[in-house]
Amino acid sequence: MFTNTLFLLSAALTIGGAFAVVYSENLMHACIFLLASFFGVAGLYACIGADFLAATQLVVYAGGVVILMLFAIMLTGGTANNFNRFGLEKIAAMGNKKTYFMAGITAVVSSLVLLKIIANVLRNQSSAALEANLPTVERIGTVLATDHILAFEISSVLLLGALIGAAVISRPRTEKND
Amino acid sequence: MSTFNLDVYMPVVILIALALLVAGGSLLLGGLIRPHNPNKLKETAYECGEEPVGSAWANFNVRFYVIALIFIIFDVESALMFPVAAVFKKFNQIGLGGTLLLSVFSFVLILVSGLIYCWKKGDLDWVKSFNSQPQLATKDK
Amino acid sequence: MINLGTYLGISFALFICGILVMVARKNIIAILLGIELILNASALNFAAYTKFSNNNIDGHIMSLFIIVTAAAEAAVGLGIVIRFFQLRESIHIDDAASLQN
Amino acid sequence: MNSTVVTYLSQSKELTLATEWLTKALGFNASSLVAFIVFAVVCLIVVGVMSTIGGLGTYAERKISADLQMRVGPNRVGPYGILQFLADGVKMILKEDIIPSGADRFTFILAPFLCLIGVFATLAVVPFSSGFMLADLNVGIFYLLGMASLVGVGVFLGGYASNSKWSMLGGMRGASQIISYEIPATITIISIVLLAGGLSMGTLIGGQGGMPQQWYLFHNPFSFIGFFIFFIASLAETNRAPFDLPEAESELVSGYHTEYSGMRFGLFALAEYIEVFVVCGVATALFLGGYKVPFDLGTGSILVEKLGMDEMLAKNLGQILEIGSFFTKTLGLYYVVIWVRWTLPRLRVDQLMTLCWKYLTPIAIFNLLGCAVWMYAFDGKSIYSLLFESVASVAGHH
Repeated sequence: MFTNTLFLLSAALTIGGAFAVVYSENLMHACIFLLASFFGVAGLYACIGADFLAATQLVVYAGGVVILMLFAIMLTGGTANNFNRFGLEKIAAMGNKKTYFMAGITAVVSSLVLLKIIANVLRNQSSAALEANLPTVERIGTVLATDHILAFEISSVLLLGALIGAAVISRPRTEKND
Repeated sequence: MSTFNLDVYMPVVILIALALLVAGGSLLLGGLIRPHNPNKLKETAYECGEEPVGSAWANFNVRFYVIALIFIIFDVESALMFPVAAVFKKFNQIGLGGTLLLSVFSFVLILVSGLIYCWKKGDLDWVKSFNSQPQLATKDK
Repeated sequence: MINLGTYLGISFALFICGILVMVARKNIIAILLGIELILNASALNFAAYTKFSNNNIDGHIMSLFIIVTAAAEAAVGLGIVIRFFQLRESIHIDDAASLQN
Repeated sequence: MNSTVVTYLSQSKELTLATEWLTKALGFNASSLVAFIVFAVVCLIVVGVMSTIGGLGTYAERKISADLQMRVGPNRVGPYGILQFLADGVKMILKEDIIPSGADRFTFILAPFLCLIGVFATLAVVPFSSGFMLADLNVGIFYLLGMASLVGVGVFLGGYASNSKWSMLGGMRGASQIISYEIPATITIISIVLLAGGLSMGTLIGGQGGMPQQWYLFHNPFSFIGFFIFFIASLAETNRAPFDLPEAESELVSGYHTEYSGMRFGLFALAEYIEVFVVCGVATALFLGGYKVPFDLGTGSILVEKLGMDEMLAKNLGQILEIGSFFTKTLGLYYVVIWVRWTLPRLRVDQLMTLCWKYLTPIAIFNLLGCAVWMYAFDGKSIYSLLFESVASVAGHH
């Protein structure tokens, strides 16, 4: 009963947020709707007992990626002679009829492909009762520390590369006379 | 291993609903009884009595982004570290603590090298010119 | 109500929204928002298959690494956007057509 | 099964009877419904108590600051002015609500809601006592971090939406400060998770005891330093002095809530004061033994054995003792937070970032590695038990 309510709320938040991202004309608002969508996905994770993933979704997306995006929007907002590129006035580059037409075609084509796959999956869906939820943190930790230890270590190299790369790219150029 | 019921998430949903209720309720209640007579001057942004010039939504310094960048990398690192840290005690008890300690060490040290790189390159300095000219104030004497 | 079909349907909707945002928008940051949606859809699929097919924890690990990769991707992507903006004073995707500056 | 307030109450006969009666009356299994009702009532109580504590926090802040500055402080409303916060609340509700014409209305309205949701949702895992805990989630402390990061988004959006230069600067500074100081706090929490071997609040507190030498604060030298790092970082995360740069009156007027008036400002303030309490509670749970009471008085087993008391009554008494223990420690920390505000001058913004990234984060990482090595080298024993053992073995030899 409660699980269904939680699932419905999360699903509504997820899909509603995603649609709002599509239709929002304001980049800042799109970012806020994206936050709502991430929240809903966290709820969906919680519904299938993936509690650690739900918390990770909150920590990494709601706390990290969204803030990063908000900062990036503020940093690319406007130039000295062109204020208000985002915000109350419509942002300059949010797309036009032609791009929406193209997007619609792409969406229809990819959804046809995907629906075919999903239909195949659903035809063979087992209707067995769901197993009870087990705590995931310990299992994830055990697997991360044994079977997937290489992936664990390599992810730190990936993060190191991302940190150094992004820091080098976005670092303001120092003046030559400094 | 013990299973858990999804009912444990009830308080979370109830508390979020209560937060919306408290905030919305107090605003609605206030809306019924508080005065509402706005004028043009009241609705301008506060700039110490001056008329605001331009919009506040201008460009910001890149250093904010670099800070957020280092933050998100360490945030993700912590997300990966939490489950490993949670099983460390168990692994230690069955005698596998050494290998886990080694992997945790290498994981953290690889990331720390990134922090050291940013430190050396001056990304962690808020004001870069501060260090280059510290004697300005004392030169006058 | 909670079964593989609804989860696949939700992640399908998320994916299509991401595709729409990615193709329709001309703003680089908005395109990155779309990519985040698509990555979320894929991570959700992995977690759903874990629950509904074999309860093997590997699916969660996969989702975890998708989240990690998405965060790193967002960091680097937004860094490139900021650099691009410093050079061109624009975040319009059509201004990024040529590789040389 | 995770221990929640419902599992605690279901030990008593009344709740079981009520559940059975409801199941018969309604024709379906009512245990979930009963759990929902209990949770709703307890959530209402917790939110009510927390709002009162938040309100009393403003009063305590003014009274203590007045004491520190040899003033009288609020003394008109009620005895010793203790009803001042009610007067303030009424005033906030009655104030005119102004939304600047240049503001982004949607975001402007949403920002205080986000702050309040983030803070209220963290209350779900605050461990008031072993029984009176709303939900002992398996990912307790990690969930708390995730929810608390919503406050940063709220602060940023509040600053952005006002379209005022002061607010924008305050919001940018506030968000970057909150996210920066999250890192040393998180890494310190990881080092405590290493010691405890779990993420849920029950596990984190279960590894400690009632006596100070059993606390994680005195477990080893690294966790001792970790406590201070965590405390400093949480001060900064809640925008308290000496880290209240986002709302530095002397430079930024009032920071991100410059344009907020009336109840909208009140919501920001309420969220901030409750967050201070939550952060103090988490520091208590992680380092100061949480709700633990010395000599296992919390379980009530001693009372049953020695005095022959009724089991449920003894348990309830133990719960009350535990709640008292938790609130004593937390409010003590709360007092220190206010004390620090009137003792230390505000930092400069570059000093703030230097403190976070060049001092606290490296020390926190060092602490994490140190804790891991300690766990490996001494089998997770605390420094006290090691000393005790060595003294005992020396005494045994002679």
